[in-house]
Amino acid sequence: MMINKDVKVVVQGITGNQGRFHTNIMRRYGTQIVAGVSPGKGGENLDDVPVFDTVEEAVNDTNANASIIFVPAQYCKSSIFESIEMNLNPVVVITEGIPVHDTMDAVWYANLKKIRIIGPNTPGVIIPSQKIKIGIMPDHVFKPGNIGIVSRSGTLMYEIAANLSEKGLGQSVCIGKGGDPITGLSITEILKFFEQDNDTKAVVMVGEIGGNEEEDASVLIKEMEKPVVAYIAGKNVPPGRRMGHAGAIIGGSSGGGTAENKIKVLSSVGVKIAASPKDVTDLLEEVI
Amino acid sequence: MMINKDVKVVVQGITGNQGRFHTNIMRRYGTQIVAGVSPGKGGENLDDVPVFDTVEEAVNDTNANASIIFVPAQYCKSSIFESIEMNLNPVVVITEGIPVHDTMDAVWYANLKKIRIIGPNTPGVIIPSQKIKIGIMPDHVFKPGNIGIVSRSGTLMYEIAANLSEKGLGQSVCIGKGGDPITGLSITEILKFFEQDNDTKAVVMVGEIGGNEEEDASVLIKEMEKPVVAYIAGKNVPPGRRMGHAGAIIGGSSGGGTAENKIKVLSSVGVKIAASPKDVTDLLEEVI
Amino acid sequence: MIYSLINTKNKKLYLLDNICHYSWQIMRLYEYQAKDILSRYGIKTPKGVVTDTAEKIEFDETPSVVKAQVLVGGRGKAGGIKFADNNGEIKKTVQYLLSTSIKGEKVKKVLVEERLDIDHEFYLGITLDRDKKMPVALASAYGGMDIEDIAINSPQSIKKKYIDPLFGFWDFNARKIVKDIGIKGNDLIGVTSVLSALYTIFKEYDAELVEINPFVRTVDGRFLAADAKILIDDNSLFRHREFEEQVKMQYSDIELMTKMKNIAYVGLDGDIGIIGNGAGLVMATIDTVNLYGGNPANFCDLGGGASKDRVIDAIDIVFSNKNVKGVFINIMGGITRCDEIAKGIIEYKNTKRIDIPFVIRMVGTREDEGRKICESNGIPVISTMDEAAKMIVRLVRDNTYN
Amino acid sequence: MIYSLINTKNKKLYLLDNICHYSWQIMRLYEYQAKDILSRYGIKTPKGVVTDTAEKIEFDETPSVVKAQVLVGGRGKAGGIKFADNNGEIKKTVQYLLSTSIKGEKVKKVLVEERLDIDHEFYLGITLDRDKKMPVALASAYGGMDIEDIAINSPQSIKKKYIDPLFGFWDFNARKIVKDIGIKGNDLIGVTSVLSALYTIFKEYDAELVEINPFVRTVDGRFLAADAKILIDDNSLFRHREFEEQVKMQYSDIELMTKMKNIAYVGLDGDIGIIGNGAGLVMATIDTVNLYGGNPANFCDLGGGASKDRVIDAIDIVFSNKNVKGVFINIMGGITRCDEIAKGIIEYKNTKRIDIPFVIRMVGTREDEGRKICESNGIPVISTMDEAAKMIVRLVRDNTYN
Repeated sequence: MMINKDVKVVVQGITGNQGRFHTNIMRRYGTQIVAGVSPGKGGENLDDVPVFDTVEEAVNDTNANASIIFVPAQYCKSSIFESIEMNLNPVVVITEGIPVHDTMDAVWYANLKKIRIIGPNTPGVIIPSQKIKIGIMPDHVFKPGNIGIVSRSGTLMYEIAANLSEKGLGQSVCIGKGGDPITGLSITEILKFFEQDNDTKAVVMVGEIGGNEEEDASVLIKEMEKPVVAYIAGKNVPPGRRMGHAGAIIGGSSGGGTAENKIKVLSSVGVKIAASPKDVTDLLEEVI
Repeated sequence: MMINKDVKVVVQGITGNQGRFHTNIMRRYGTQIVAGVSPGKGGENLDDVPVFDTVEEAVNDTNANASIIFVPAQYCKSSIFESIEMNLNPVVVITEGIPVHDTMDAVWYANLKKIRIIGPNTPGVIIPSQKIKIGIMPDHVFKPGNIGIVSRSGTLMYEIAANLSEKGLGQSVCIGKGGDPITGLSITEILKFFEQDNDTKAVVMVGEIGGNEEEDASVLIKEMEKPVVAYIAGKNVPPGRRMGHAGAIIGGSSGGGTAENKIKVLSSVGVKIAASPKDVTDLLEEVI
Repeated sequence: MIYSLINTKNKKLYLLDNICHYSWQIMRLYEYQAKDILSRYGIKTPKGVVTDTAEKIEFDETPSVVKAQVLVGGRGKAGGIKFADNNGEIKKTVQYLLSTSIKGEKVKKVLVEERLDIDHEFYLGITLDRDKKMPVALASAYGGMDIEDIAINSPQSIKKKYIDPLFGFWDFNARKIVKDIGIKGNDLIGVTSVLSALYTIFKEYDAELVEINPFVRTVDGRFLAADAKILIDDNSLFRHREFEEQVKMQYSDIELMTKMKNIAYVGLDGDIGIIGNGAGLVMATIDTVNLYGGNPANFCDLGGGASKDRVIDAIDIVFSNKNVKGVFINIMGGITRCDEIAKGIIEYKNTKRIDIPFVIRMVGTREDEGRKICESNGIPVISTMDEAAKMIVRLVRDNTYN
Repeated sequence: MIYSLINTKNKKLYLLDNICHYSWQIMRLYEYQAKDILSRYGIKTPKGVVTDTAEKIEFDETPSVVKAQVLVGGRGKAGGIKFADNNGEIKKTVQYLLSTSIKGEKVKKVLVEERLDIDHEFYLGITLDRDKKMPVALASAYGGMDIEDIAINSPQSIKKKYIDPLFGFWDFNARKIVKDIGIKGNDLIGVTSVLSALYTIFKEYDAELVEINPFVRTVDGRFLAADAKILIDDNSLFRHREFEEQVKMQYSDIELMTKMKNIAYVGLDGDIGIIGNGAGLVMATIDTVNLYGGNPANFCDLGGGASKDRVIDAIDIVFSNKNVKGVFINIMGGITRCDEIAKGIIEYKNTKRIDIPFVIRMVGTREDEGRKICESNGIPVISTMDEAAKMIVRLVRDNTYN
């Protein structure tokens, strides 16, 4: 399983606005938030969650086994390393704007220690049937079911989940891969998980222009038994522009990284391509 | 085995005086020296040994699987890392005067990659029965037999080996631990090897003042089946002085690190203590 | 362009070079700045002076080369590099270049350097392979021309060494690829240390690219960085305060304004303003509007957790494009709260006159509160993206043909 | 002394402090130098000036403390730290200290600092645990006194955090032990960054020890390094050229001479000069001479691969001690070649008059050549250490009672 139902989460950066706000929403949804970490604020209680100065203390006191990070970008590398050192797994990094060198170092250290990083710049992960979310997604648009979603974009994941839920297509697990150019878990790794997950019958991949992860994933998809439906954002964006997400740089002359190329490669391995987010629902109904 | 009889050695720093001199002596003794490395000198031949610019090339061309390093202290850290990266094992570091931070980093990297470093500041290792030496010891004082020697001092190892050989007590494997304050293999690790080595019946430990390795080794010795005889140099050195070897700092008031303390601790676990290098032979004859 | 090297086999080209000047994420240093950094790390560069005026320039290393300091690519072909044989010519050339623009970029500084007697031109660089998530060192014996041209013309000539970021890049790693481009003997040691130094710069400056092209061997056997390029990750600028002012200079006013306000804005050719939260959602909104026959006028991403002030700024920016005939605001609340967005829209509406169609769709965190605020102020809220897209397309078309 | 902290349970004390002044391996910085480094890494130190003359000193932060800059330990108890309440007193105190010696060390510089209004004294340090082969961060709420006294009086107060050198020392690692000594809230963040900075210094300066003691909290809540100590690994000085001159000043003439020549020499109380190759062998030689009733006059290690010139220098140094009544040269050739040693002995013999007994024992690399050189010059070579030790003891005794 990507996340055990006994997951006990520590919130790094709990005393910030976003950290505190989403801690309460996650708890209300059902997630066990057992501790917060905020250097210098140790010993306090924030909305009944004990706050510690270090992750080590939080883990010793509460047996936390996963982490979600809201720490400002400048300090984030250190926070990720701190979680990895304490073997928290997964480490969900919400923060955006982390220097790419910092992310790179953290991802390699996580691989060395066999820890999964989700993000950075991710909405996180949600398992509707278990009422667990480690993330910032609006949970009411997600319903229990057997569709897995992996998305490079947060809001687009919500959009598509909302459409699915409305048509009675609930979700097993939804994972935001993170919008940064370098992230922890790749689309391929997440698809591998879905292929093995007993609760998942079909997968939605939400891609976008830039990078090669969708193309790379086609190698795995070719071997997968479960059907994959994809939506790729950015068909109507002119080449040579970069759209907000650092990940969304699109290619020029040779076609790599463009929506067109991604759609071509994915189609060639049997992926159904949705013309719009709404289309995803119809295509899914065809394949399951 | 500490070293396989098919060991193929690359000499890092082969074009220096010492590197070249000892390459020839090692070959004459019987060691397979298959390559030398000296940046900028690649493509040359030195006394029929091919010289390469990098260890990688040397390994690809010659299947070398161990390394001996004569590189000047300033460049040594890089040379050790180069050998480790190519999985050469063991890496015997002859060079003295390496900054202790460099050695520390190299030792930790070696541990991570499960590579054995012998030294730095070691005479190396010799297996008289196989006519293999990876080191700089005068080989004619060593004879085949079943006594293992581990020594913190190079010349004192030769001294004791010469005494043993003269009395017909040949050696299985002799290993210079290295005189620096931080080294790769510890006395305990080397004793562990001797305890398991079928060719070794008894062990001589040559210690000296400073550090706690001899004391630490007593924990293992207590459990060992093979007899251990020790000589500890520095009984007549006044406290608070440091004698050449960086490792040989001796303790003051509380007795740790002194010859007296080492002898006390070792005696308490059944080690026979020699009064002088010559005494070692007599004590060995008693225990085997 | 450098990214093209990473996967030449698949011909995956990212035209980074074309976009870095106005990109949101990468800051490019001027040649003279890059060379200054290089020489502080022990890499030899030609003797030279940088100036922003022709008045007082005294430079004795003639013959010289006079180079416009601009950030656009293809400077040489565009006339930004000139030769001069004496001090008079230098003055005249500097004056001329300072009065011109290269590909639309005003020349503010000029670098005057000794002209090198070149024996051979190499390429050396370190960049980030985002797909492999690791740095890669690149070297080629075919420097001088654009590296993307090398990648196309003689891809085999480009030697690569991937770098484990935890292990680092050691002299022996560098030596391997320096040797692979034909540098031998004593030169091997010197050039290896140049490539090693590039990696140190790459790490210490949070670079996306550190490149020497051409890296030249002169007729008398010296090795120098004849041109240099450094691209720095904008997100790391808190560690590199010395570039704070400069990064501002590299953006247009509108770009700077949006950047400062954490809004991502890119102008497009159409007439429907698009505002959303999250790059993916905004792109999907553009795609959907297109699907129903509309033409988006821009890409405008509020980012995560936008405040009402950021919403007001975004609407302002979108309206600054006079082609805009309607606006579609599409919000999927997660870290973004719908009530904040609604407050921004209402405040904008209450302070500025909006005489063109406005379609709002919002779902997610505090959706009910947001919807209430909009509706109580007479702005209807649509539930689905498709419905909303269709509506804005219809409204703008109706408006246009009215 | 710091090493005592690492294993207080076993009471393993290394009196590093006592020996570092004349050690072969570790260079100690003066307090003012250490503080200069600290402040360059963002650690606050008291306002102060360093001077080597009382003439022109102007220092306005009165009351002041005036501290002799010496490298011996126990400076405070030995009268090296004085107080002064006004400029006149400062001048007088500086003048006085510059005219004195502390524990035999001439005072060459004096540091004048603002006197701090101290609320509490802590201890912070990073050192090397040679047994565990890793750095260790140390902190205690009982600073000010000698750290070895803390280790004896309240060992539990010393908090330790071992550091994996590949992983490094992160703020969260530092935070843990800073918290353990009772620092909380906002102070926690500031003091954590001080301890992190100490590790950065420790790595960048190849230190064996970086220590702030006392690290004080003033009555008005500031944290400052009131005293500081940095010990640097001599072997790393090629990376720290700025200390090259200074390291020379820290040695006596004979120490410096031997050091420059790669000879390790320590004077002892006896009358038999001992020269050998390898610290272990020389110590064993001393032990063996003792065993047979002799009294060694020194420890003298030629190191590995000695040339004939080094041998000549070593004999010279040993003879510079007028108590020496005989010399025992014990060589086990490995990297050292017996022929080189023999050449040195012969050259010394041929140029200087040797009127006291001389016993040579040599075995190993080029033993036959060495033996031949000696014997052909009338110097017998003994085969075993024991035999040679007995002989030198007998010869010196005979000589003494003749």
